[in-house]
Amino acid sequence: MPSESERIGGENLRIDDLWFSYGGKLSIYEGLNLDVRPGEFLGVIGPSGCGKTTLLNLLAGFYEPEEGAVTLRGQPIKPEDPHLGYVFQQPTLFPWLSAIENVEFGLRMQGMGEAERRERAQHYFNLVGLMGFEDYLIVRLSGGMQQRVNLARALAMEPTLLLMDEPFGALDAITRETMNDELLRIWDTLGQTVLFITHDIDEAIYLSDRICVLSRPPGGIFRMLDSELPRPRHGPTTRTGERFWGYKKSLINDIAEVTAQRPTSEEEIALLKRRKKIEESD
Amino acid sequence: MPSESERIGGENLRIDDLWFSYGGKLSIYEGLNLDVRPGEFLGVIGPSGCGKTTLLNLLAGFYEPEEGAVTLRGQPIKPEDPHLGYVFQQPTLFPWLSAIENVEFGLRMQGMGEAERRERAQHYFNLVGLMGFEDYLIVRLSGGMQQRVNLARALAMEPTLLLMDEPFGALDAITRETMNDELLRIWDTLGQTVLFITHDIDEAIYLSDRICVLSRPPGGIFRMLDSELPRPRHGPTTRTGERFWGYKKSLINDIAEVTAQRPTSEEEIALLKRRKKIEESD
Amino acid sequence: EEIRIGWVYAMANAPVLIADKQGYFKEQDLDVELLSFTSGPLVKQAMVAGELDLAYIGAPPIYHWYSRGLESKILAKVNYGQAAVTSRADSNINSLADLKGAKMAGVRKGSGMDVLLRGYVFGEKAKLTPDKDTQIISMPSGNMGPSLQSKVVDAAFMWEPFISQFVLRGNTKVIFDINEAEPRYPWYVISALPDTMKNKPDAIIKVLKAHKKAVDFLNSSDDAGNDIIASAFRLSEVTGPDGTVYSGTEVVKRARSRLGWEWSLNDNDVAFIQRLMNWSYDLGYIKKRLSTDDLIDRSFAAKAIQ
Amino acid sequence: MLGNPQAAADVNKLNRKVRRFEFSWSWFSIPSLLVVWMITATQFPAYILPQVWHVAQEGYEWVVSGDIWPHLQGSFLEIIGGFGLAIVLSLICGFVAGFNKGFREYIVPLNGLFMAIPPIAWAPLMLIVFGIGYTTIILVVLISAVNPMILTIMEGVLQITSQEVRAARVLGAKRWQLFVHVYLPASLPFVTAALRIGFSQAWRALVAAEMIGAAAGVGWMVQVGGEIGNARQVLLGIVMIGGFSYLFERLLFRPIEKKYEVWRLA
Amino acid sequence: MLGNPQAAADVNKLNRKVRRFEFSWSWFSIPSLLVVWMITATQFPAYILPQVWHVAQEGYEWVVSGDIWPHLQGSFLEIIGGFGLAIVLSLICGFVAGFNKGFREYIVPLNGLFMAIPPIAWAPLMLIVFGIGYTTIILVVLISAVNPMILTIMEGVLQITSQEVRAARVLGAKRWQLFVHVYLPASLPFVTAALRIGFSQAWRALVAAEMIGAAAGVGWMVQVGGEIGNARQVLLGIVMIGGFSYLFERLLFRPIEKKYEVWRLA
Ligand SMILES: Nc1ncnc2c1ncn2[C@@H]1O[C@H](COP(=O)(O)OP(=O)(O)OP(=O)(O)O)[C@@H](O)[C@H]1O
Ligand SMILES: Nc1ncnc2c1ncn2[C@@H]1O[C@H](COP(=O)(O)OP(=O)(O)OP(=O)(O)O)[C@@H](O)[C@H]1O
Ligand SMILES: [Mg+2]
Ligand SMILES: [Mg+2]
Repeated sequence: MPSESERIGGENLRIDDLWFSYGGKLSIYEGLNLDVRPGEFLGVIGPSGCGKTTLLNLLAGFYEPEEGAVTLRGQPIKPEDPHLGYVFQQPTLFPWLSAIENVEFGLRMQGMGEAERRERAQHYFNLVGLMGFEDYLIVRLSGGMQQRVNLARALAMEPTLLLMDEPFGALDAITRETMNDELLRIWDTLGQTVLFITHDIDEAIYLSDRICVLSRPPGGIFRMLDSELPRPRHGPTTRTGERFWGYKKSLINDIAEVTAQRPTSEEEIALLKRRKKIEESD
Repeated sequence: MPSESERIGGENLRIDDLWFSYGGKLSIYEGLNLDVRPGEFLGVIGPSGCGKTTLLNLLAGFYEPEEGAVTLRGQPIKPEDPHLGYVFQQPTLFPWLSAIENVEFGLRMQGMGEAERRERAQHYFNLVGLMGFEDYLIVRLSGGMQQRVNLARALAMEPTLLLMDEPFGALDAITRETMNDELLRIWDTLGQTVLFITHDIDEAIYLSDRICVLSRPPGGIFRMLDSELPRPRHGPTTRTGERFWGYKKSLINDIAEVTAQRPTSEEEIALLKRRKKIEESD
Repeated sequence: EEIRIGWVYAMANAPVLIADKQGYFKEQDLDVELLSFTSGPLVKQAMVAGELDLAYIGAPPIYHWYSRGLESKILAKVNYGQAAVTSRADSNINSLADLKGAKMAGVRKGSGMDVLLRGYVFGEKAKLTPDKDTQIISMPSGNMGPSLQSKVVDAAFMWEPFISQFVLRGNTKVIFDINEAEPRYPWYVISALPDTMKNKPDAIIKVLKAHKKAVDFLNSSDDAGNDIIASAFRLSEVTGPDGTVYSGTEVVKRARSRLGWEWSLNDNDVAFIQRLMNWSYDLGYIKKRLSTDDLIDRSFAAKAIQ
Repeated sequence: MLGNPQAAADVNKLNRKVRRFEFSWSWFSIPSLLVVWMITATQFPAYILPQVWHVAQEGYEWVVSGDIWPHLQGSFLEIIGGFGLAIVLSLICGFVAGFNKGFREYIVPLNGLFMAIPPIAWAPLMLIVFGIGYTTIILVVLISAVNPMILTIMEGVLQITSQEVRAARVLGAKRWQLFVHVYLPASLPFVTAALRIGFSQAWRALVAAEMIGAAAGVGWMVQVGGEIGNARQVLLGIVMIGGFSYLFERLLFRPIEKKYEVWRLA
Repeated sequence: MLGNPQAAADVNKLNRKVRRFEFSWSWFSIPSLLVVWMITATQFPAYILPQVWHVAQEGYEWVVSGDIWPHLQGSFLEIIGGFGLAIVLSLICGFVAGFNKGFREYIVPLNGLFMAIPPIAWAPLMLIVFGIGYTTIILVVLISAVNPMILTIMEGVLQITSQEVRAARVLGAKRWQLFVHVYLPASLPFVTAALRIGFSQAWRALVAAEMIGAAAGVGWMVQVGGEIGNARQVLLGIVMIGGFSYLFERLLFRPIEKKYEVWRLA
């Protein structure tokens, strides 16, 4: 159960002049800068394949930047950091554990006692609306249910930096809204720093303090939108306000613009040159 | 390339008094009836875990109904049926094949010649916006890109019955809209019968002739909504019309209602009785 | 005194068992550890490893290894006889000459019995060229009887007590008993490493004394020690063609018609060993000629009877 | 969705209970083998392939005379020692080879070579270095069993997706915990296959190894029985090996298999 | 995103080409073994462990005299026959066991038992039923190799997710196509492991089998060498077995491995 009495607070996350490519082949970032404030809720949107998941993997320390640095409280990040939580885009549940055991996993790794961790896990399990499915095998859960277990597993750790990669993509509209509000409630209580990838522009606006629009690789940040929607937010009111519509329109335009991006002819020439070089060195 | 000159037409799909449960444990359908007209575009929505994927698996012949029948043109369906296409909820690409080879897979199984199938595969590959990624390994594609390969693989078969399980869930808004329009264009040309599961109510309304709202198991169909939106549909116009809004509101209400469903106390009693029975027979 | 003796697990080596079971080693104040092996080469390997002081072993492995550098010596004789060529009772192979064109079961190429078969039986007696006039197929001795019966082979080079077992079953006959042609030819001998001879000469003499006593015991009558042998080698009953059941002890008794025990190496024995070495050389199993003068040391045996 | 949180869990458990008494085709494995044996035996003389009851009788005699115990005990200790070491070593090498490309590349060719070398070739060296006895035998057993085990475990580890590992790492699993809570359960099917293969190889090697001066043991019984043509003794030995296999299958391999059968075949 | 559709493809291909010349730790496997051998050999008398060059010299003599060819040829044909049959049989049984629970339950205990039975126990029966020669030898080889192969392939098949199979079925793959285009590629890593294990077991069984009635062969060389205390000949045989292993590793196992290495380790 979250220690609701105290705000555990969020982390300061910095990305400085980050360069990254997959095996030198496909350059994803060429000099990305980003400063996430402690306790900030940052939405990230961008076209499919633009490098959102890659960014989170860099932030979690799964990939090493080729140049530049990613730091949490001034330190490089390691995946094992107890302050880190990550909801993966693809469900990565452990099939040999039951649904609730999956949620308990991280707590068990911390050495938390059985009764305590069961209680905490159950809390988050119920929160994602899965009460009654505790003992289900993972393969017997529907896609959306798996995604919710995935979510509960990360939340149960009560991390101060929460990376979320399309966590609600497979949920129906109502469950999704409920999850949104639950997430905001938890965030309000604990005050973590959240990076939230989504394809749902409404969702991004509804949740975030700032929204980062990524362009096609290796473009980096296309636009950073500061939201001035008041908090606490409330479904019907927030979503229908004038400002909300303004943001939405502007973001739809942004996305349309970055989706339409194609490599310029100069870029194509550079690519051909590079190709030639490899051929010659062969 | 689709043989755009002729409409291949759709199939008549019937579900009669369908009963299904997972190992007698969790009853999903108790007497479902559904008649899908040839060439109809049927949207399916419902809360997470309500049995949408189960329904498609029954339609594809992966599961046997416990009672009742699922028939295509009056015949039971087999997964191998060449008229059947299925876009799975979880990406099920073959990691040992390149992206384009995955799209070619079905055509290869049909014994289509190499040049012809490459041409056809390339057509659908481009359609989903992946040009340039033909030779990529599956693991090197982003989540959304995998989903698009998945889609192209099913479309390339040009099936007359197309089952789609949240095919656009991992796509950004713009790509998703493009895909929607492409899908409608193909459907318009070939005239298949389409069953389309989605969590996006807008999408369901935009695409479908009828929208089926499923309730929590074992409820079956909660409501069947006949859409009278004119065709051909066109993004900005269709989505802003008065009728569209009416449908949307009504569906949101439906979803909210079914999501709120809980087993009645009678149902709980029945469950306890059943449990008792198993205990006694033990 | 502690001494470790390795022996090839064969009926012909019975004296070592008798000496142990009858307490002759103990009488000599020897603390003997007996280790049995299924083949001579294994005994030799154990000797190389310094795990054995003495060995009851056939002569060929001794000089095979001698030629490669392991200089153990032959001290005394253990037995004579045991090997014979057999064929199916109903076959028309009745003499060595009939082996021409036949298929014959033999033992592992290069083993001691193989030297005897190729060198003596084929080379000297039958005057046939093995692998040309006769096809020799090597197999574990346990497979020979079955192969003979199922006509996989026409003849077999076997030894006791298997010969007696199969003869008693009524479907096998002996066509050439080496002990008849070459009476009392030596087979198993006692061998020691130079180290043992230098460091434990007294123990060796005591072992030889016990050995002599065991041989004498076995020779005291036709039945002496037969049941000890039968049970030590777990010889099972044999059923004859007429349904008679022969006990293991009976089998041993029959076997002793082609096999006997002796402890001293006489000049005939030395000459036979020399012939064995020559055959081995001719067969290419050793690369240089050896002389029994280097290999045989009868001085310990002489001291044992003083 | 089930309203009662306990309901689904209970039904689940009950279901599992019922399954325990489920019919299994494995019940027929051994009986059918015995039937085949009995039928085949009618076609051959008893000194080549004795009947089941002859072997049973032979076994009875060995038991009554008490001769069997030193053999059983000897082999049992040797198998426990050799196979036990092989388990530890193959887990270490298999997992390291799974993680480390360099080590994998280095070890695979050696692995294939060592697997192919018959125990007879090791014997002299072992004998010299370790003398006659327990150590030499368990080493020969170890060498035979460990190589196929390493290979199988390695493939099992390689099959684990990096996503599962990432998920565990981000949940705070340290190296050792990763091993125990992710790599081990995920590769359990292959570890079990490795155990099965290794156990059998261990027995086979034992038959050869007990030739080196042991003069006792089930393997010795088989080898000597074969050498002197005592078919009953050979088959008694084989039956005993079969008994051991059955015991381990029931007490070790099957229980492990049960652990993953549910989630894997679901 | 790359605008030029060819570009990504080409870069990809180039990348693969470059990789072919990549450094590999497997280069050190054999040399390091030779070094260990040479060092060890200095500690032992030559009639137990001769030096590398002595064995090389022995090999040279065998080659010059031409004596080696019948042995090589004999063993090669036997391995090809026995191992070839084992491949076919283990693919069939392994896959059927993977698909069919009943068959799996039935076969696994038998499998473990047959793996544990040493070839010497088969020999007399085989000899009587199939006589002396090629058939008996390849059967003994087959029995030894096939069992661990079945088990490994079976586990590989079980590890294939039903989702992949469903996807292929719905794309119209018939039974046979499913096998060729899904089951086989998906289980390739385990098929390769099975091939490696089976090949080595085949050699080991061959050394034993060539004692039953063969008058030639590498296994025969090893056994006879042991019999007459010719350690050089024994080691020459082992080296030849190693050579065959290396050949198969390079020409068969490695190339198959390359096929799945890319996608699996990605
Ligand atoms: N293989 C299975 N064995 C047992 N129960 C299952 C299995 N697959 C699904 N279920 C159960 O059946 C119910 C319906 O699952 P299904 O996958 O059809 O849901 P869905 O409507 O597709 O949900 P989602 O939108 O989350 O994908 C769920 O309660 C789930 O737990
Ligand atoms: N392991 C990898 N190796 C090589 N290239 C990769 C790898 N993973 C991703 N890529 C490439 O990097 C680019 C960005 O991928 P990423 O997964 O970060 O996209 P994304 O923004 O998360 O997209 P989506 O919204 O579809 O999930 C894509 O072009 C993809 O092909
Ligand atoms: Mg992504
Ligand atoms: Mg679903």
